[in-house]
Formats: sequence, C-alpha cells, structure tokens
Amino acid sequence: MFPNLALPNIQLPEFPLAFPMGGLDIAFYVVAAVMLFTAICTVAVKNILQSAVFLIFSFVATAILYLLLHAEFIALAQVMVYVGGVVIFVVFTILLTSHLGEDAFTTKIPRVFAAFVLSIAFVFVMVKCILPVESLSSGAVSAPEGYSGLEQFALRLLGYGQDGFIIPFEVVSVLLLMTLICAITVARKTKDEVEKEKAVK
Amino acid sequence: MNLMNCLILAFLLFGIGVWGLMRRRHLIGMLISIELMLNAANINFISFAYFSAHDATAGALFSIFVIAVTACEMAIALAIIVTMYRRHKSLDVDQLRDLHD
Amino acid sequence: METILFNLIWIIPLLTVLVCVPLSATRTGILKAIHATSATIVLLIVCFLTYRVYALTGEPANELAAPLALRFFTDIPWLSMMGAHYTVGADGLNILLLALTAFIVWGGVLVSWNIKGNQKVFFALIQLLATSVYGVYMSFDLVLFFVFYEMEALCMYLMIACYGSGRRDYGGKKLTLTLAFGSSMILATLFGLYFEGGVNSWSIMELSKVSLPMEFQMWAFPLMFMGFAVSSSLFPFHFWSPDGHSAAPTAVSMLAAGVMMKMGAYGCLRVAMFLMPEAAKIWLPYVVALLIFNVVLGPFIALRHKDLKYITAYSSISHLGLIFLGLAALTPVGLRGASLQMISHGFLTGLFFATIGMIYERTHTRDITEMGGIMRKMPFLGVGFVLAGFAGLGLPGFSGFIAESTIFIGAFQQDSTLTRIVTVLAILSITTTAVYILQTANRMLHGPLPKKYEGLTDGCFREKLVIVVLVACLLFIGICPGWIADMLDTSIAPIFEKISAATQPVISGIGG
Amino acid sequence: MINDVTLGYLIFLCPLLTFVINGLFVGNRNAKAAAAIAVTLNGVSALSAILVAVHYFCSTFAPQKAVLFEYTFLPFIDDLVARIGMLVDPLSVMMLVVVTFISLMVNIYSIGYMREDRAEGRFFALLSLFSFSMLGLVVATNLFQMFIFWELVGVSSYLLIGFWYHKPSAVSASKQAFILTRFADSFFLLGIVLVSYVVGSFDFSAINSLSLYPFRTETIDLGLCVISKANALILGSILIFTGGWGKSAMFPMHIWLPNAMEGPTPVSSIIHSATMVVAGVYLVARLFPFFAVCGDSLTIIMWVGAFTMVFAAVIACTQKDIKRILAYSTLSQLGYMMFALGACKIGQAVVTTGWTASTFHIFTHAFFKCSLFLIAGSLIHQVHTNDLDAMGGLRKKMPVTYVCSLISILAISGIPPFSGFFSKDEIILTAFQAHHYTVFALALLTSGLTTFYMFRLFFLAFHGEPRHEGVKAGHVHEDLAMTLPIVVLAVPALLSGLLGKGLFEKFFTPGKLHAPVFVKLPEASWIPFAAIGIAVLALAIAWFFYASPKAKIQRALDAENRSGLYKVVYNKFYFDEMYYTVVRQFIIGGVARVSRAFNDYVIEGLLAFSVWFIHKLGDLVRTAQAGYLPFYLGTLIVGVLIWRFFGQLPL
Repeated sequence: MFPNLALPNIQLPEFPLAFPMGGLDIAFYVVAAVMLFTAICTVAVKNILQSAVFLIFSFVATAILYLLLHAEFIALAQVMVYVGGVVIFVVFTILLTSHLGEDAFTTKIPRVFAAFVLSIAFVFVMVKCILPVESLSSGAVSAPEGYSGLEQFALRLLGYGQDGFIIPFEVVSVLLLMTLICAITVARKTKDEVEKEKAVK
Repeated sequence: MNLMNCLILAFLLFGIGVWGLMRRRHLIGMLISIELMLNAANINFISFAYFSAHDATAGALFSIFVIAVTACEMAIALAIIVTMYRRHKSLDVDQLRDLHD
Repeated sequence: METILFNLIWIIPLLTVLVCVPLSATRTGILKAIHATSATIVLLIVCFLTYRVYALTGEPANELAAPLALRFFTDIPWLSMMGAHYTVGADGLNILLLALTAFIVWGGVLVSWNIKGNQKVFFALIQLLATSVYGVYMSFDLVLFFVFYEMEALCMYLMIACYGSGRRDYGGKKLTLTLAFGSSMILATLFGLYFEGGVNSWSIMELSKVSLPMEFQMWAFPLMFMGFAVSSSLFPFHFWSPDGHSAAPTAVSMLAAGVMMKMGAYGCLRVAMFLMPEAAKIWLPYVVALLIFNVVLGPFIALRHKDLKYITAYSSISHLGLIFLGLAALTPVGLRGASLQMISHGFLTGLFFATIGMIYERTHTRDITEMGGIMRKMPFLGVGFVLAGFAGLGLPGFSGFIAESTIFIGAFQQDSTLTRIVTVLAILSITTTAVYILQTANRMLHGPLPKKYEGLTDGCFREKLVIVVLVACLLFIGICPGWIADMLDTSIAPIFEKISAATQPVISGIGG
Repeated sequence: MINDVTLGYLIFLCPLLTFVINGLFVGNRNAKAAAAIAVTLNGVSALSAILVAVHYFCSTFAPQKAVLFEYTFLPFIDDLVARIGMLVDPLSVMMLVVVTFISLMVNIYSIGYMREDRAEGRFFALLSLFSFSMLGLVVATNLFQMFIFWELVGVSSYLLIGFWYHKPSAVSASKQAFILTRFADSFFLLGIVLVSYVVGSFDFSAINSLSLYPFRTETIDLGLCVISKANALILGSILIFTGGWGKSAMFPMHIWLPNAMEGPTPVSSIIHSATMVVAGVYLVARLFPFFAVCGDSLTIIMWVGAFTMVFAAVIACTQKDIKRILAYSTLSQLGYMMFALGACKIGQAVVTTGWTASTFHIFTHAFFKCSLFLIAGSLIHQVHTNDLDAMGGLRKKMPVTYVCSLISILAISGIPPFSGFFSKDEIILTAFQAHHYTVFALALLTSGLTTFYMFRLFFLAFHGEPRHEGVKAGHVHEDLAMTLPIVVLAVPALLSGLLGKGLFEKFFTPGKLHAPVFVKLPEASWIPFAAIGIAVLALAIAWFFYASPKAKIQRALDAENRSGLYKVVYNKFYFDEMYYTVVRQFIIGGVARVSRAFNDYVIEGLLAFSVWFIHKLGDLVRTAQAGYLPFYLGTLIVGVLIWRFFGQLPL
C-alpha cells in the first residue's frame, strides 16, 4: 500500500571533540561552561550594570582558560586590563549616565528573537565549516614550554631583529597616549555647555 | 582539550557577542557585546598559538596588542558616549539615529 | 576650407565663452556685443554652408561616409580604446536643422538683452547650449552624439533654475530629470548597438551596414525610440514640456521648444529608424496610437489654459505629434514631412516664444485673461504674435502649412488601419488648433485696453529685427518649399532605402 | 509684350503688390497714398481681367480650357504634385472679371467710407489681400492650389471682419467666421487627401475626367471601415463639398455670415458678392464633373442649398438690422446657386442646365448684391446705425442712391428686365425640369419671400417719414466716392442679365461629363410668368404693409409685442445660442475640460505616483544606510550566510 520510503543512508560524522578524559579536559569544560553562562547572562540581563558584572566573571573565566593554555602572562594581563581597567571604566560610565532607567531600553521580542536566530545560524555555519578539518582535533601541543613567559615576551617585544616587535610596541604606546588625549578632549565640556549649565543654575 | 574545542568555544562566545550587539539598544550594552567578541578573538589567538603555531610567542604577543588596542577603543568609545549623553541626554541607538537626520 | 568652417560652427560658441571668461561680469555691454557678434558669425557661416549643401546636391559625396551623402565630412579617432571617433558631416537634413539652430540662438541672444541676474553666466550658458545642440546635429558618431545630447540637458537645467520665472526649480527639475530618464534609455541601447554591431565602431554609417539581429532590435528599438521621444514630448512623456517652458526664460524656451525638442525626433529618424529599420516597421504602426493624445487632445488642453507659455507648450506638443505621425508613416513623403515640420516648427515656436517673452517683459503677466487690447499699444509685437499664430494653425504661405500637408499626404499613403485613423483625426483637429490660437490672440491683443497698460511701448529695433527675421524664414520656406524639399529628399533617401529594404513590406503604392 | 500671359500675371500681382506696399511700407503713414495705390493697382487688375475676358470670349478658342502659366510648388510622389498655375476657362474668366471689378468698386467706395478711420492703409492692404486670395482660388488648376488660396481667403476675411479689433463683437464675429470655415476646411482637407490618394493627382483635369468604374473593385482601409475606392471617392466628394458648405455658409454653418456684418460695410460687400461666400459654390461648380460622377453627393448639395434658401429668406423677413437682412438674403441666394448645382441630377442622369444657371446667378448676384451693400453702407454712414428704426424718408435726401437701390432690389427680386430675373428664372426652371418638384415649389416661395423682404427694407429705409434726427435736420448728403461705385454697379445690375444670357448659354458648360446626359427635358414656358406673378404679389404685400398710406410703420418695426413664432424667427431660430452652447459647453467646457483633467490628473498623477514610489524606494534603502548598527551587523551575517550557501566562500 505505502511506497517504500528509502531512508537516506546518513553517515554521522565522527565527533571530533575530545571527551573529558583527563583532569585537564574536565577543567576546560567547566571553565567553558562558566564562561558561556556568564557571557549569555551578560547579554541577556536587562540591567546594564548587572551585565557589566557578568562581564567581569566572563573575563575571569577567560583568564582561567588562558592559564589552562599555559599563557600565564596573558591571563594576568587579561585580568588586569579588562577586569581592572575596562570593566571598571564601563561601570563608571554606566553610573555617570545611570538615571536613564531601564525601561527606555527594552527591546521588542521579535528583534531579540531575530538576533538570536541570526547569531545561532552564524555560529552553526562557522562550526560546520571547521568541523571537517581533522587536523584541528589532534590534541597535540606544539607550543614550547614557556612560550608566553615574561622572558620570551620581553625578548620579542623589545627586540629589533627580524622577528622583533619593537615597532608595533612603540606604535601601541603612541596609540595609548593619543587615546588618552582624545578621550579627554572628547569628553571635556565645551565652553557653550559650561555656560549653558551656568545659565541653568 | 584540543584546538577544535577552543575554536568552538570562541565561536560560541563570538555568537553571543553578535546576539548582544544586535539586541541591545543601549550604547554601553553594545560596547560590552563588542568586548565579548574581541575576547573570543583573543581566545582564538592564544589557542592557535598553543596548539599549532610555528611561532607561538608571536601569536601570544598579538593578543597582548589586541588587549591594548581594545583598551584604547573602549576609552575613546566611552568618552564619546559620555559626550553624546551630555548632548542628547540619551544613549538609545534608535533615538540617536532619528536625531542625526 | 568649408570643412573647417563647418567644424567652427560648434567651436565658435565655445571660444566665445572662453574669451568672455576674463571679462568682468559688470561690463555687460561688451559681453553682449561679443555674444551677439559670435552668434551672428555662426549664423552667417551656417547660412553659407546651407547654400553650399544645396548647391552640391546631386554631386558625389565623400565615399568614407557611405551610405549617407555627407558634405564637409571629418573623421578623427578620438577615444581609441572604445572605438569612438570625432565624426561630423552635413547632409540636407542636418544642415537645415543647424541653420534653424543658428537662427534661434541668434534670436535667443538678442531677446535676452535685458535678462535679470548674472548676464555673463547666462550668455555663456546660452553659448554652451548652442554648442551642444550644434554638436548633436553635426555628429555622426554615437558617443559624440550622446555627449552633446547630455550636455544640453545640463545647461538647460542651470538656465531654468537660475534665470527662470514662476516655479523654476520645479520646472527645471522636471525637465532635466525627464530628459535624463530618456537619455538613460538611449544610453542602454547605444551600448547594445555597439556590442551587437560588433564592428568596434560607434559610427552611424558603419553600424548601418551591419544587419542587427531581430531579437535585439525588437527590444532596443522601442527603448531608443521612446528615449528620444521623451525630449520631443511624445505622450506619455510630454509632461515636462509645459512646466519646463513656463519656468524657463525666453531664450531658453525658444531654444528648448525650437531646437532641443527636435533633437529627439532627429534622433528617432537618424539613429533609431536608420539603424533598426526592421523593428521600426513592426513597432511604429503602434506608436501612432500615442499620437491621439499629442495631436488630438493637445490642442484641447491648450484651449483650457490661461498662461501663454502653457498654451504654446501644448501647441508644441500637438505639432511635435505631427512629426511623429510623419515618421510613423514610413513613406518618403511622410519622412520628408516630418523633417519639414521639425524645421518649420522650430522657427514658428521660436517666434511664438520670442513674442511672448517680449510681451511678458512689458506686461509682467502671461495670463491672457488679464490682458486685452494690447494690439493698440504694441502693434508690431501683436502682429508678430498673430503671424506666429497663423503659421501655427497651418496657414498657407507659412512653412507650417507645407509641413502639415506633406505629413498628412504622406501619412495617408501608409495603409495601416491605426495610422489611417490617427491621420484622419489629425486632419480634423486643425480646427481645434485654430480655436485656441484665435482665442488666445483675441483675448490678448483685441478688445478694450485695460488702464494699467496705457503706458506700454512697442518693440525696439532689436526685437523687431528678431521678429522680422523669423517671420521671413517662415514665409521663405512657406512660399518656396521646393528647394528645401529637394535637400530633404536627398538626405532622407538612404534612410528610406534602408527601411524599404527591410523584410516586411508595409508600404502600398499610391492609388492601389 | 502684352499678351494674355502677362495680363494674367498682372491680374494676380497687382492686388498682391498693393498688399505688400500698403501693408509694409505705406501703411498707416499716408492714407491718401495707400488709397491711391490700391485703386490704381486694382484698376489695372480689373482692366487686365476685362481685356483677358474680351480676348478669350471673342476668340474661337473660347469654351476650352487653357493653362496660362504653371509652376511646381511642392512635388510629393509621382504625379502627386502641388502646382501653382492659372487656369483659363469660361468660369474662371467670368470670376476674374467679377472679382477684380467688384474689388475695384469696393476700393473706390472705401475711400469715402473709411475716410475717418485711423487704419485706412491697413484696410486697403487687407482688401487687396482678400481679392488676391480669391483670384488665386478661381484660377486654381488643382485642388492643392485651391486649398492654399481657400485658406488665405479665410484668413483675410478674418482680418477684415475683425478690422475694428477694439469692438468685442467684431472680434468674436471674426473668430466665429474663421473657426466655422476652418471646421469645414478640415473636412475639405481630408477630402483632398482622400481623393488625391485614390486618384493620384490634385489636378482638376485628372479629377474631373474620372470614372468610377476602375475603382469599384479595389478597397481602401479608412480606419473604421473598409470600403471600395468608388465609395471612398463619393465620400471624398462629400468631404470636399463640406469645405464649400462652410465657406458658403450653408445651413447649419450659416451663422457666421450674418455675424460677420460686424466688419466694415465694404468688407461685407466684397465678402457677399465676389470673394468669400461664392467660393463654396465655385468649388462645386469647378469640380462639377467629379460631383456628377459621384452622383449621390449632388442630392446632398441640392437639399442643403434648398433648405438654406428658404430658411434664410424666412429669417430675413423679420430682421431690423439692414445689413443682416442683406446677409440673410445672400444666404438665400447662395442656397439658390447651391441647389441649382445639386438639382442637375435626374435619377442616374445629370443635366447641365443647373450648372449654367448657377454660374449665371453668381455673375448677376455679384453686381446687385455688391451694390446693395454699398447702398446700405451709404445709409449707415448717414444715420450712423444699422437699424431700420432710424431710417426712413431718405428718398428725397439721397435721390441717386434711391434710384440705384431700386434697380438692385428689382434685380434681386427677379423682375424683368433686371439681371436677377434671368438667372433666377433659369434656376427655378432647372428644378422643375429635373423633376424636383418640392424644391421647385420652395424656390418659387423663396422668390416671393425675397421680393417681400427686399421691398420691406426698401420701403422702410427710403419711404415714409424720417425717423432720425440728423435726417430731419438735413445733415444728409451723398458722397461722390461712395456714390460713384453704386452708380457704376447699377449698370451691370440692370444689364448683366440681358447681355449675359446669350454668353452663358453659348459658352458655359461644365466640361465633359462622364455621367449619361441624354435626358428629354419637359417644356415649361409658363414658369417665368409664375415667378413674375409671385414676385409682383409679394411686392404688393410689402407695399401694403410698409408703404401704403394705411401702413403702421411703428407696429411693423416693433419687435417686442409679437407672437411666439415671430420671435423665434426674429431670433434666427436661436442658432447663435445653440452655437455658443455647443462651443462653450460641449467643446470648451466638455471635451477640453475632460482632456485637461485627463492630463492634469491621470498623467500628472501617474508621474506623481512614480515620484512618490521612487522616494519610498529611496527611503527603504536609506533605512539600511542610517547608521543603525544592529541592521548592519545582521546584514553582514546574512550576507556571509548567503555567500556560504550560494557562493564560493572557501570554507
């Protein structure tokens, strides 16, 4: 009676992810879970201040991930710059502009949903692109011991040989200076505004 | 723990950043999402350096630069945000868009 | 020598602009003298060359220009990477149109003697406009043709927007955008022609030797024909002309209606119908249906308008419809009639707008209901207007009658049902033309004179000269049309040969 | 040196020269010089015409056609060539004499009549243009030339009727005249195009020697219908006649003619006698063999003519404006001429007696009608009004004018031996002999009506007591320049019938007819007596009402207390009102309004819609470019996805 439905012979790809075999793997998964959870909370919560706080946790988890990858100095820098600098900066700004209230920024459900679907699709596609690449899932570590140690960094950053990074380093330092000046100039009150405020008072 | 795991993690983080960037109307919220995305990029740098790079130190160094430039970017962006807030009394992207034309 | 003179036709106006650049804008006397002199020189050159072309009729022409019989043929490589040349030449048709342009430009310079605003720029723009119009009529290379064609719309916009009256911004925009719309259609088909032709040439003569594939012609012909027809205000693209004309200053109205609107019809004949005759045979009998609006309803609309320039604009629309009737007839007589109408209507409408401008300068209104009896105060201008009106309603003795009757006879030779209907309607609508022209003339010129017009003066010598010269041209063509018909016939013959050689037989002999 | 061809040129060129000299150079600067030039040159023209006529009719060549000169004007294709030439045959020679002679008389008369006018020079210029156009028309060798001069006649009449352009009534009358004739001309042009297409030639010689047989089988697509070429020719003949219909002011296109009385009286005189209105009759007469072949159109011509004849005569009986009475009498006489041409058809056969009678009537009518108008002008010049109310008792003050007008009125009434009797009698005879008894009865009736209204005018104007202050006070005199032409014209009004009868019967035949002509005509020698009897009876009635000692003049002139029928007739059957209603309500208020609304709302609306649409499209694209970051990002991602799935992203 019914036509024979020939099921397509689907071959599931071999799952390339490393299963939690050792302690390192377990640690990675835990850190990753914490990182993703806090990141989602960062984006999803309504209150912008809460969002900043979750961002701190996310950054800290990232720093731990760096530690797992034997990049101690970077983990340190991550915590110092991001958690200690940037996020504090953000929090200050939030407080400066805090009396806007939360209701002003509610977004409509379709927009949230559309954004969600788009980002999911994006991630899905990217992941699907790299999954078949077998060399990515070998697990072999090629980095030498202490590859991101202070000594290595110091030699490379200040070296001006063929593989020295002295020029980018100097450029970044100039950039930082410029940033400082720019930030002050931009955020400074102009004369008109000062007068206006005086007039209001 | 292999490169694939790290990359997928980074993609997920990046996707979350994208989601946030699209759904937020608050300028600072959008900045935070951008931070997440940059962070994901940083993870990629480090994990490639760790697992497969010929010159591992260079990859790690790059993440240092990224962090530095990110900090700069944040500083400027926040300064602009403060000015904008002062001028328009708003940080709503939709409203600001209406204001400019 | 004559070839150099011929090329000077478009160079002299350009040089005049350059000469005037260092002069101060306040020295209007010298500026106007220079411009008037240059326009007169060009006029004399063109008249001389027209006579030469007439005298050379029948003599063998330059072989490089075959199949057209071109005089003063110049062919210089120009943009070699795309195969464009600087190709100019003259046959009976375009030398007459050049003569028309020279007359109208000359009249335009003289009538805008007292234009308000920066006179230096205004006269420079008139000369640029003249350059572009001369260029369009002279060039036989499609790239050159199109460059000049585009230049003209730009000048027109600047002049209307800066020196116009009434809703000048709106009128200028409407005119320029509509013309640009037409140009875009033309440009698309020009590229099509170049690539389908496959001879790495934009020359009309070269492309006419290629037989273009039918599929290409079937879409390219209507696109190009309508593109050109936009500037000749064929329905439904006529809407720019009333607003544009009414907003434009006198000289621009004269040039726009007198010369520029003919460029479209000229392009239809010279480029579209000449290069794609097979498609022309298929499409043109349907194009005729559009003319019902132009020819039959146009005069009725003119009847309802009160503004002189609107009335004249709609009269232009109806007269230009007759050009297309002649073209669509696809008979030698019809094509000749269409060309005659181009020339005749140029002089006629130039005279119309010139007198209207002069009257407007004095009365400061163009509303015919507010005028009356001004014939008594300005007999000369009044007579000029009435003569223009008579020429417009096709009175024998003026060129309009020659052109119209040729078109009617030519269109009646075409044995297709739709063409017959439109021809009959067109013949019957000469009454409506008479009605609105007489109504306008009577309201404006006759009857009692309002008090406020007691102090009006008649035209000065300069204005009288313009009117006399234009009327003389109208009368000259109207009384001795034979020579002009000869010139046109020789230049239309290759076009008609190409059309009659096309596959489908459309023409029926006269008398069955 | 002086031969017929040079004289032919002279006939033509003298009026043209007058027009050019007076119009461009002498103009209004020197009125006396303008008048002198006009009279001299028109005199030369008239003299040449008479010389040509005498030479032509005295030669043995006489009834044949000749072309004195011919130039190619505009070649179309093959034989379809427009030429300008001069055709000489009895008809055109007769018309040449009439036109130049009348034009000369009117020019002389105008010296006196227009003496006080500011624009005398312009008047003489236009008058000469008028006679030039008419001359060109009568000597036309082909339809195209005829149309050219036909239009010139129209435009010069427009200029002359509206000569006093400060008078709104004159302006509107001139406009009406031009538009109505132009309306008819558009059909004429269509007819020319159609006939020339079928025949392949404009020449009268080709068209008049046509036979329908070769065209029976071929068909022609006229857009709405496909008919055989023979029928197309019949249609073409009707269309061509339509031109004459309008020009000769036949019903219902008659209304412009009475209104054209707003022009100066010399203009009315020349329009009514020699130039404009007879052009229509002349056209039919010229193309008579063609019409005879297309027999059905002759019937139409006959009925149009007959109806106009009676209709106009009835209206003329009630009018008080002296010029309008004359205008309606012209209409009536034109009706005579037209129906005489049409009445030539007997069943399938065509006789030529009507043609002879009609051309004869053109000839005689020209003199007495011109004379009558000039007399009316003289009267108006004295009492400064057109109204019969203000006249009366002028007999003693203007004896010469009185005698001349009596002659002309007797001529138009058809009393022998005055000229009108001979031509009109022949027309009535034609109607009887062609078995058109209804038309015959109408013609007899109209003959009586003509006598009645003409004598009504005569008695009211010249007899009785003076009703005008100026006349009572004796400020009335006869101007020499104005009286001379009247006297001169009285001579042909008296004699042209007697002398012309032989001439016309000998020479005037319309040419070779292709239709069968052998018909036995019934004997009708009693008809002249009947016509005279009716005329005398009508005269007696007119005398009784308006001139007898018992006549109640005041009662007769009263237009207010009248019966309804009288009022309808007095108001010309309200045709003026109908015309204005049609033009204002239907054409300007209807068709034109609809077309403008179509243009302003539909076309401009579509334009506005497309502008709106493009703006909206622009807005749509603009949203994407409005600095809206999430949208950018979303688009970026969508783009990447699309690229991934549909493109060649190397991932």
